[in-house]
Amino acid sequence: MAHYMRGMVTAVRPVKEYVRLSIKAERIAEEMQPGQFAMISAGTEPLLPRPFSIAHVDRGVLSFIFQDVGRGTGMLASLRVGDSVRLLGPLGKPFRVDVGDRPVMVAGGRGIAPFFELARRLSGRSPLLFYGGRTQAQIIETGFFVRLCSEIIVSTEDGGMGHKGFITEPFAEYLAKSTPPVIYACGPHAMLRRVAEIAGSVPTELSMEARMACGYGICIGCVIPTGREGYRRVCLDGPVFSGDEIRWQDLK
Amino acid sequence: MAHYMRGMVTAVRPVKEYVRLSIKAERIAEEMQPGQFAMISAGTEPLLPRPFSIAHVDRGVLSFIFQDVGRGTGMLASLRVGDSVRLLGPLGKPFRVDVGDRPVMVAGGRGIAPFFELARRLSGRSPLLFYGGRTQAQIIETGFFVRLCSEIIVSTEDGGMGHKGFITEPFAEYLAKSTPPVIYACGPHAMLRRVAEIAGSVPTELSMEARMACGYGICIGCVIPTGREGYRRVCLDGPVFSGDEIRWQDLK
Amino acid sequence: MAGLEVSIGSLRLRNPVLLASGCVGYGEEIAQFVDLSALGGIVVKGLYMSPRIGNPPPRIWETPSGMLNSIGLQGIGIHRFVRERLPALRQGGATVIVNVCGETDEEYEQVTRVCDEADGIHATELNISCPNIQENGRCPGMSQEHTYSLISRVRKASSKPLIVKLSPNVTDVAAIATSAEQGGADAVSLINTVLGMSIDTETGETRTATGMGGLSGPAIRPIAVRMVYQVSHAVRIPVIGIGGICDARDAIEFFMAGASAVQVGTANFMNPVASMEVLAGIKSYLARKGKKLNEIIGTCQIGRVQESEPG
Amino acid sequence: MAGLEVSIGSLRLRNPVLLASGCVGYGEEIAQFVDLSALGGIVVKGLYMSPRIGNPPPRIWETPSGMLNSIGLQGIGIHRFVRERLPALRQGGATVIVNVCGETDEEYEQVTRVCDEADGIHATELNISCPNIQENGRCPGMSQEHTYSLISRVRKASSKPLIVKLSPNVTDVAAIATSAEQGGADAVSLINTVLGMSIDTETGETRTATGMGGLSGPAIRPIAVRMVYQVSHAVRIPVIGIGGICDARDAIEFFMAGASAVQVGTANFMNPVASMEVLAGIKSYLARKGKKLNEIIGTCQIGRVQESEPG
Ligand SMILES: Cc1cc2nc3c(=O)[nH]c(=O)nc-3n(C[C@H](O)[C@H](O)[C@H](O)COP(=O)(O)OP(=O)(O)OC[C@H]3O[C@@H](n4cnc5c(N)ncnc54)[C@H](O)[C@@H]3O)c2cc1C
Ligand SMILES: Cc1cc2nc3c(=O)[nH]c(=O)nc-3n(C[C@H](O)[C@H](O)[C@H](O)COP(=O)(O)OP(=O)(O)OC[C@H]3O[C@@H](n4cnc5c(N)ncnc54)[C@H](O)[C@@H]3O)c2cc1C
Ligand SMILES: Cc1cc2nc3c(=O)[nH]c(=O)nc-3n(C[C@H](O)[C@H](O)[C@H](O)COP(=O)(O)O)c2cc1C
Ligand SMILES: Cc1cc2nc3c(=O)[nH]c(=O)nc-3n(C[C@H](O)[C@H](O)[C@H](O)COP(=O)(O)O)c2cc1C
Ligand code: FES
Ligand code: FES
Repeated sequence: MAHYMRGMVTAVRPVKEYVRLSIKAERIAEEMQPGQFAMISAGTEPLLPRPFSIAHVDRGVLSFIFQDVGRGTGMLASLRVGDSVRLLGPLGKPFRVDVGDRPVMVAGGRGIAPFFELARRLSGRSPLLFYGGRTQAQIIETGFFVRLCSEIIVSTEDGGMGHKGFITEPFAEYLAKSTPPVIYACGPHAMLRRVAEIAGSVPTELSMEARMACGYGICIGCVIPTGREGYRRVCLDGPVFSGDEIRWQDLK
Repeated sequence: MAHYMRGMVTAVRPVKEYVRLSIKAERIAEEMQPGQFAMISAGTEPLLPRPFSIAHVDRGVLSFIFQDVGRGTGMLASLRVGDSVRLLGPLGKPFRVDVGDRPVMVAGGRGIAPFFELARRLSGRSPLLFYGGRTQAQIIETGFFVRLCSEIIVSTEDGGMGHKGFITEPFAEYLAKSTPPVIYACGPHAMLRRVAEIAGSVPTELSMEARMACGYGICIGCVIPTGREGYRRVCLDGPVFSGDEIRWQDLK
Repeated sequence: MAGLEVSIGSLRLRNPVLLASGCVGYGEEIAQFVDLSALGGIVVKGLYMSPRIGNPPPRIWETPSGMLNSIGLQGIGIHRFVRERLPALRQGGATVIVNVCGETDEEYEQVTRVCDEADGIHATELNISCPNIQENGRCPGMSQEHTYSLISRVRKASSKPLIVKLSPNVTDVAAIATSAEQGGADAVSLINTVLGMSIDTETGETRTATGMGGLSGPAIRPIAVRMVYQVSHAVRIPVIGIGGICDARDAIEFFMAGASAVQVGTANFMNPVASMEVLAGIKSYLARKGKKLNEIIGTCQIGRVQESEPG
Repeated sequence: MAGLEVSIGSLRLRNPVLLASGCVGYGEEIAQFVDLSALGGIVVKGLYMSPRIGNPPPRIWETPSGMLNSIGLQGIGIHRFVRERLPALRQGGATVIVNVCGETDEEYEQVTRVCDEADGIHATELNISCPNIQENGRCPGMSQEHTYSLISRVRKASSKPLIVKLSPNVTDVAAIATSAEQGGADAVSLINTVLGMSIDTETGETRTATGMGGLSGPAIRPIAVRMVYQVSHAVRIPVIGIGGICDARDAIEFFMAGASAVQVGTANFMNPVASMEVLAGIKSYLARKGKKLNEIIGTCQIGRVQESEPG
């Protein structure tokens, strides 16, 4: 059940290329499950709230990790401690967590966000994390994951940190030898598509993005093409989809 | 000559019912004359800048005294030190200052703003200040004026401070006995109209208000009805008008 | 609540605040936040006879104080709606209005007939104004003749109250409203979205996949208020105001312009409880002013026309 | 600057950025901030034969991302303009376009004749679209027939380039544009303001004294881009895009939609150097993309129509 409420900003700080924003919002924090997101508005401009994965939950405080790419994120980046924002959440279908051992998480850039809480829930199952970025500035400290994951593989396109190249390369190598119970992925659509291809018959749980207006299912604006049911809403039917549901060729 | 520039907020603080906002903007500060105003924008929302009398000028810093009455003033009230705003100024026709002794200033509420600098320029001439508000919360400390003015007469409608009633009452009493070289006034239109009536043949310099879009003469949106030339622009042909120019009966 | 009821033909709405079509789906999701039985009604997303897949994404783009959408009337079709979604709405005590679509006049009539027969549908709102469905954004609501003939035809197919939803993309909205009235409409609602377009200057692609989209939200409110004013001076049937309503003050603007009721659309995306806030705000406004709703309808005063330029 | 010139009939504009009528008076005040000779041109405030007092205040009201105005074409008349204001504009090296108004077709013709004879006026822009001047906001630009007959008549009165400024308050702007083209226009410019209204809910008074006003600013940009797209697909003459342009990206949207030039209006109120910023931004955009202006005009791509709903 989603809550529409005010939350108070408790911290805003730059984390490499991103901003980490923490907001006190107890009711949402209590009910949130990994993979879910919240819609955040900081004022009347921009008009529409913006969707962000809930990265961390700690004593009633939600943390988000986001990239400042435009008006809405710019507005959020300029918030200060004590400011009040409007939140709607938790929203969307979470990741399945009733899975076997050594599940794999693949994160691209800001796609790392939902894996903080997911890793915590999966920690008994020795998850692996594949984490890629364009440059090292896109790779957040992985200290948090070290105690929760059995392996962490990092890559950057320019080789500034970890493997040089796309994260899907070491991921493909790993998959050639192992069969995880499930593959979670969050990142750019091109990466997700590649993950789905590489996964073959291994179940995938892919966190998709789309421009959203409402975030809770009423505008049908955020659809992606799926095989079974045509256009489906990322906000309500997702954001987590199985890779084989998606008609990748029709996805922009 | 008006400048369009950025200025940095150096102070924001409540002053009774008002907010005092100080902005570093040297070029405007250097050229400003009493009675002039500036257009201020704090962001993209609201769309249009808002006009405010320049109250104080001190070492390159402009100070404004304003009432938070809506979106634009609300936005300005929430500024913080270090924020950057856009300014256009100094704008408009200033008060005449080449006048004889014991000129009179009549201020209503936030209409006190332009009289700080004016009093400074007139200080050799022993000006008088009539200053009225609805309640004492609308009467800013008059310490500043004490050293510059020969007399200060305060009134509040509820009698909480000074004379009980409208400021035009003690002003009318004074005028029955004395003939100042000029009467300056700034405040609500009803007050200005009454001042003009009481003034009779004494010259008046009335600072008028109108909703503005541009503030520098290009939209013809801010007009008031005048006798001689029909509709005239408050921003460029004013804000200071002589009382006998205005067609009060057509003024809303 | 005394003094808030509004009549649309034979239908008596509890109060003048409705949810606008396309902005609340079939009501399920918003029912988490809003007690539908406390509102004047819900107008569900536009329905054809058959299911429709809608337009490809991207479907939405935010514009200054507004948004463009090209949802394209994705929907489950009137029959599935009646079977699968109407029961929950009935159970929730909602006053249900179906937004009726058609590719042809016949289809409008067919959908209306189904509504007429279904218990729990209280009225229909004929969407003669959706800019997404026909070439170059054209729709029946762009012509007086087509509006009149379509409404006359549909009118015969239904004994339930018939609302006609007008397009703003016309030269003379009051004339179209008059045609709708003459055709037998019990009320008109306006405005639907304004046709718009936006382009990504990096790629040259339009921001919605179909090129044009419908503009909604606060940006269009002044247009909507103007049209409600014009229409309410041209027709005798009730006018329902729509367009950028976010709070009670916005709604009251529409009442003063001549609307008897309002619909809240895009605001639901920004604030799921917007409609409840609008309703509560109307009540406190009326209490503060000591007035009944019908005492403020159409009361706006034009400033001082006597002095103005010709026209 | 190579690659930025634009031809409007026989007139060659230095570059595609003009100042919009009514948003810069007669150019004097903005010349403090902007070098008029560096812009494509200035369209001065609409002029009739005689001076006009304009509408009573209040004349303006801010709306979400826009503003309403009911200035009512206050102006000094074409003769005084030529005598008193044109000399300074000529001296400043500005390309001057006069926005021509008329209460009757004859007056439009008369004003145009005066412009035709005055040195230093480079072109006229026929304001067939001002919503303030005729009953209920109607204007010649609301009818194809009237547009055609008026333009044909005025065309004969002038050998200078003739731009026709279109109203957005119509069902089919492309049809009106076609009539203007057939009547002999060298270019069309669009959009003029969208008719709107706003009401003070405390007093019941309309926010502008005349009731309705013209809506301008970013709020209407998506409407303007859409209309430019429609018109540029319907006519062969150049299209000048207007509506909510605040920065270079906004201008480029219009070029991609099919405009050959743009006018900056309301943005001058927010930022006196907006037009210069637009021009500088266009130059750097073109440099970054390695393109000439005419290589981006009309290049917008509709997403993926093949999959879309009918229409
Ligand atoms: C379920 C979900 C979870 C998300 N989680 C995160 C997160 O944890 N961290 C993070 O940094 N971002 C996340 N995003 C993306 C984030 O919502 C967008 O970056 C943000 O909405 C952009 O807003 P803006 O106003 O700053 O950008 P705008 O000014 O609106 O646009 C800037 C650019 O971003 C693109 N854009 C706009 N909205 C979206 C969108 N919803 N998705 C993708 N691109 C968009 C635009 O096309 C444009 O090119 C998530 C998106 C979704 C749908
Ligand atoms: C030359 C000039 C100098 C001014 N100096 C000062 C000053 O020193 N201190 C101060 O507090 N105010 C001053 N004002 C008034 C100030 O500009 C308005 O209060 C402000 O623009 C309101 O903006 P807003 O967005 O907060 O209000 P809005 O949300 O726009 O409106 C709130 C209310 O204020 C009214 N209003 C809006 N604009 C104006 C306006 N320009 N004039 C009068 N009423 C308006 C509206 O009708 C509405 O009722 C001055 C105005 C002018 C023209
Ligand atoms: C995403 C979206 C979908 C819409 N779908 C419909 C629809 O199916 N039928 C209809 O008549 N109007 C539809 N509309 C128009 C709205 O009902 C309303 O008339 C318009 O958006 C203006 O109101 P608003 O500004 O409050 O949203 C839709 C609007 C939006 C934003
Ligand atoms: C205050 C004001 C006055 C205007 N006066 C005129 C006019 O005299 N003639 C005309 O053709 N258009 C006039 N317009 C319309 C503008 O030229 C322009 O077409 C419209 O405002 C849309 O552009 P914008 O959003 O950039 O302002 C006026 C607009 C405003 C805001
Ligand atoms: S964002 Fe509105 S349905 Fe998903
Ligand atoms: S505010 Fe534009 S002319 Fe005065």
